[in-house]
Amino acid sequence: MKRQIPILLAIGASLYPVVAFFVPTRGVTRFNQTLDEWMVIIASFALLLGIVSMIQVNLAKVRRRTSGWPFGLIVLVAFAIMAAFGVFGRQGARPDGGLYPFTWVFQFGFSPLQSTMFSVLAFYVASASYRAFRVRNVEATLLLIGALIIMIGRIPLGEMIHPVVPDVAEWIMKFPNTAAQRGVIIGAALGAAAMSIRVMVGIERPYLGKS
Amino acid sequence: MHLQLPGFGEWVAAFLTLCIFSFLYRDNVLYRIAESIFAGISFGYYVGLAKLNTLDPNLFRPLLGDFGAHWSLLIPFALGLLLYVRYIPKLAWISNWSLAVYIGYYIGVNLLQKLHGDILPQARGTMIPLTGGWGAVLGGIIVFVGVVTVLIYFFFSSPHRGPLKPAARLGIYFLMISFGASFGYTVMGRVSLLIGRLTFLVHDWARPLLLSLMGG
Amino acid sequence: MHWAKQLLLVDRRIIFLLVFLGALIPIIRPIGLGVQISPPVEAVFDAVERLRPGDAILLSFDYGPSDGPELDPMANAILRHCHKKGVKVVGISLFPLGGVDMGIARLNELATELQAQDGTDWVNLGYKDGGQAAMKAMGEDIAAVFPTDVNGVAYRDLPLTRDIRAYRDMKLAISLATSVLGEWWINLVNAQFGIPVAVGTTAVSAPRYYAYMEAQQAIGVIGGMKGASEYEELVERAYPELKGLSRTATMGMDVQSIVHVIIIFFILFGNLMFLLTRRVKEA
Amino acid sequence: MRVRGLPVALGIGAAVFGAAAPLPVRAEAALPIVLHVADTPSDDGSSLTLTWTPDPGLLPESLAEDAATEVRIERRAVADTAAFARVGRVPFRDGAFQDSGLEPRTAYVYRLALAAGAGDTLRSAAAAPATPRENLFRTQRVNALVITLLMTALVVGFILAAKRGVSLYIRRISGLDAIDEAVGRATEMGRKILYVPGIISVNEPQTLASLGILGYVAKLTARYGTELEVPNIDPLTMAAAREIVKEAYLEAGAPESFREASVHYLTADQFAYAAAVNGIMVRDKPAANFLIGWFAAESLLLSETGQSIGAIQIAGTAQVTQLPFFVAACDYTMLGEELFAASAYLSQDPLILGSIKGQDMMKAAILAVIVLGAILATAGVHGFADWFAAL
Repeated sequence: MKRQIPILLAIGASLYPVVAFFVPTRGVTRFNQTLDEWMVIIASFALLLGIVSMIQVNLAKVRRRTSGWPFGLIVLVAFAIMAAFGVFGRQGARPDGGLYPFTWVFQFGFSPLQSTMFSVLAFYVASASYRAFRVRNVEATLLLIGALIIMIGRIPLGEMIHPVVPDVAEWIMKFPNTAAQRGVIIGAALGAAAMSIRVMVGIERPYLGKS
Repeated sequence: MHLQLPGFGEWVAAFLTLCIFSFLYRDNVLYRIAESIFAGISFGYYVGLAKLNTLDPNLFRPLLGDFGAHWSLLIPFALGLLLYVRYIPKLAWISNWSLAVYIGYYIGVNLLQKLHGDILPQARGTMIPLTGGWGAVLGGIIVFVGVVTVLIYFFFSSPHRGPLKPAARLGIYFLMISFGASFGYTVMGRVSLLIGRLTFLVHDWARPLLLSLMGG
Repeated sequence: MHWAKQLLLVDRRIIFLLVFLGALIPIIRPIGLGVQISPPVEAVFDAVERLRPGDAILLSFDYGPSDGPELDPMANAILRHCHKKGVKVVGISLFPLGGVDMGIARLNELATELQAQDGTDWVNLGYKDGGQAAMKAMGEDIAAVFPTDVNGVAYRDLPLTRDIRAYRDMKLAISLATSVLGEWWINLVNAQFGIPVAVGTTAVSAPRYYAYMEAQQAIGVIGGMKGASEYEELVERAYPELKGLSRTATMGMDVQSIVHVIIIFFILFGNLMFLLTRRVKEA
Repeated sequence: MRVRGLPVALGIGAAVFGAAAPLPVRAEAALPIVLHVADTPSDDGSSLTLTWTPDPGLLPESLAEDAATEVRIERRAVADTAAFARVGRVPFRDGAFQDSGLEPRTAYVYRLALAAGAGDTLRSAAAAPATPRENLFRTQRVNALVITLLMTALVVGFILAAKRGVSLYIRRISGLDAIDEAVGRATEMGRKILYVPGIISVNEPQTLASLGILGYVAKLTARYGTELEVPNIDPLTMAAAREIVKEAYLEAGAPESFREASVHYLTADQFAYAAAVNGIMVRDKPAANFLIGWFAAESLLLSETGQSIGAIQIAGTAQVTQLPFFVAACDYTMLGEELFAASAYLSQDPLILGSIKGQDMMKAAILAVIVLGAILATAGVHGFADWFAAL
């Protein structure tokens, strides 16, 4: 019983959107709309699922004083403060012009941290360009030539060299790049569809977890 | 324009920005502190976000405001809560029920999104009439040949021998050109982020600080 | 060729310094290089330009702070363009990590810059979980997905959205997207509900959208900071009275050009050394 | 403007029907537009579609040229005798309007109204009453139904065949030859092999595929006695990797040379993990690096350091944004689907094998359809390609 019910639920929940895709009758579309609205709520709970395991991992680290436990403590404290600002406060700008704490911490805490973390990659791309990207075979050579044309074509310098340079870059994007991207999209779509079908017919059961 | 000292917010943002940049020199405790604050805030942000933007307006307020009309919202509410029962060993099997509904729904939606929204239009977009100006014809041939050879490259049911060998070879060349384009664009993207951060450090923090110090 | 080997193994941090200086100088002393317009961006501009006063568009803030430098200028340029056209903007976000805050910031900036009115010129319905579920539900009834706007005002009480029930009541959907969300607007919303879709995306994801655009699944694509600077240029050419408003993307492109030249030099120089040392080994 | 859900057939029908009806005498007050109303196909019975011939000649001269001239749509339910209500406003040139929110099985009457300046309004003759009907199938989505059924049949069919032991051929991925060569070279040089299984846990298919390939590499290192190290960022992946490597040493007949510490945990943070792995590379100078699985931006750091210490590097991922960097910095890169095909080739797992075969057959079908479509399109036949339109 513990296995059959989830399998039936999964097959039912996956088949229904497919049926609603093809059958436009009033009854089917109305429940389809309700199911979509319910899923918005269930997805909200699912979004927070990872937090429980995060708290477990960090609490264990702090309790057992494993190496680097102070950082685990910082994660928990920062989490608690931000969650409290969210659950008990509001978001956006206060009527008197300041920001509610939830939005303030996001704008002056989270935003600079995330942006800077990703901007560091510009340095790594530069150093890798110098030390790692080599024309070691035909494939890498084609790749680097394509990259150089695009990089030159996409900045004003390209046009200064010759007005046709930006057009060559655009041509590469419009034809060869489109062809390859299309092949990858079709391949990836088939892979994802195959995975969906395996779950829909009950061959694969990712929802059963370790039990 | 009256430049006063950078506000408290700018100071916090600048400090955290420099902590992350310090990783470029080498991994250090300041970076790890900033990294932990980042992890903590992002988890806390999800909690506030879900509550303020979805759970309140779509679930709690309708249920508390007009229960009669919205009692059916108890079903998604129950399914959502059941997800958390997996952390109680004895009852973990019940949480698989709501996980099955959640995963099943998105599997069904994803199947048609890929077949109907990706494969059909992309296949149709490749059935290009090789007519019209030589530019369009050349472009059409390149797209057609490119898609066909890339699909052949990712074909695993027969060895790349006979006519398939040059076709697969041509397919990999198309892939490499598009990877080159992605490489170029990625470099552009990463550099834009760096520009964003340095512009903030210079214009929103360093300049007001220096000018107001010099201004006395 | 010993010195060539040595040069190749220079410490990574020296390269970091070069990039840092290359970026810093044009930020302090902008150069002001020209902007060249590309067809995909012009296609989006024309789509908005064809709209008539009173038409409504859906603008989805599907990106976070780490995509700000590329997508914020896009949002500003599109919002200014819509405001000048008298086009109503319905703002939403389906991206969890900061989408709603990016929306709040951009719309507030429009309000201060051009005195656009919250509730009549634009409305911000905030963030909603569910991704594809929310996208599908908005096909029939937006109010069911967004019962209130980001400030808690009921959907029914917003003057702007009174006669907007679903996608068919809007002329265009523009998604400013960083992740796969942009593709969902195409292979789910456009494919199943027919509303024309344009995507403003980060440079990293731009190449993928050419395949969708060429198959007429998207009407146009604005790619990265370069695309943003092009849209800024198009809006300023069409509406000269907007001159003087911040054009962060166009200013950013100066720096982009310098750092690109540095990286192009690194690739060429690194490979030159590589070819020289390899020939020496073979000789 | 293509009206949502208006199939080509209806459009043709309206044109033919319009010509047959007798044109009314050109009355000054009445708008001489002939309006046709029919049930909107493939809907839940709450919508009717209005069509008219957008011939400017039918309009008063003053408005004929102006392309933006708009007509108002007026509706009245046949049952209630109240006046016509205004339900929409559309450019005349569109030639169509889709009214929705109607009650099924209720007859409605429509007419067009045009503000002709100086306050007076011209109205067309009311069209024949029409009733919206609930349809059982979205006819324009038959193409999606065909592709869904075909794909399901192929995938399920091949999986069941594989489970029944039918041998399914998959070509040996050239990436595996590159792995053999890399392990061989590392053994000659007597130096270590480093295997990084990606930075995400085991619920990601690419991590599972990587662990399959790790088993293959571990069997080789067990047989040749080469040292293997597997640094991890995720505890679950580490536990699975340790099991796989232990079993590989067992199968290769060298259980005693398996060292528990060779598969170890470093840290959970993305960039700190990359920095730590770089430290191992610079210190121990492994002869071969394997970077196979789900990677994000740290792929750059790993492949760069690996290249700078002269290691032979094999990479493999389905993360399209990271592939350009792996191709430029590594000696061999398995692209996207090749990663799954390689693990299917090695494991011969019926589930993965059957799926890949099913996908392959669909790829062959799509290839054939594209070639046929292009030929027909060039020959001027567009019906075939239009059948694939996503409506």
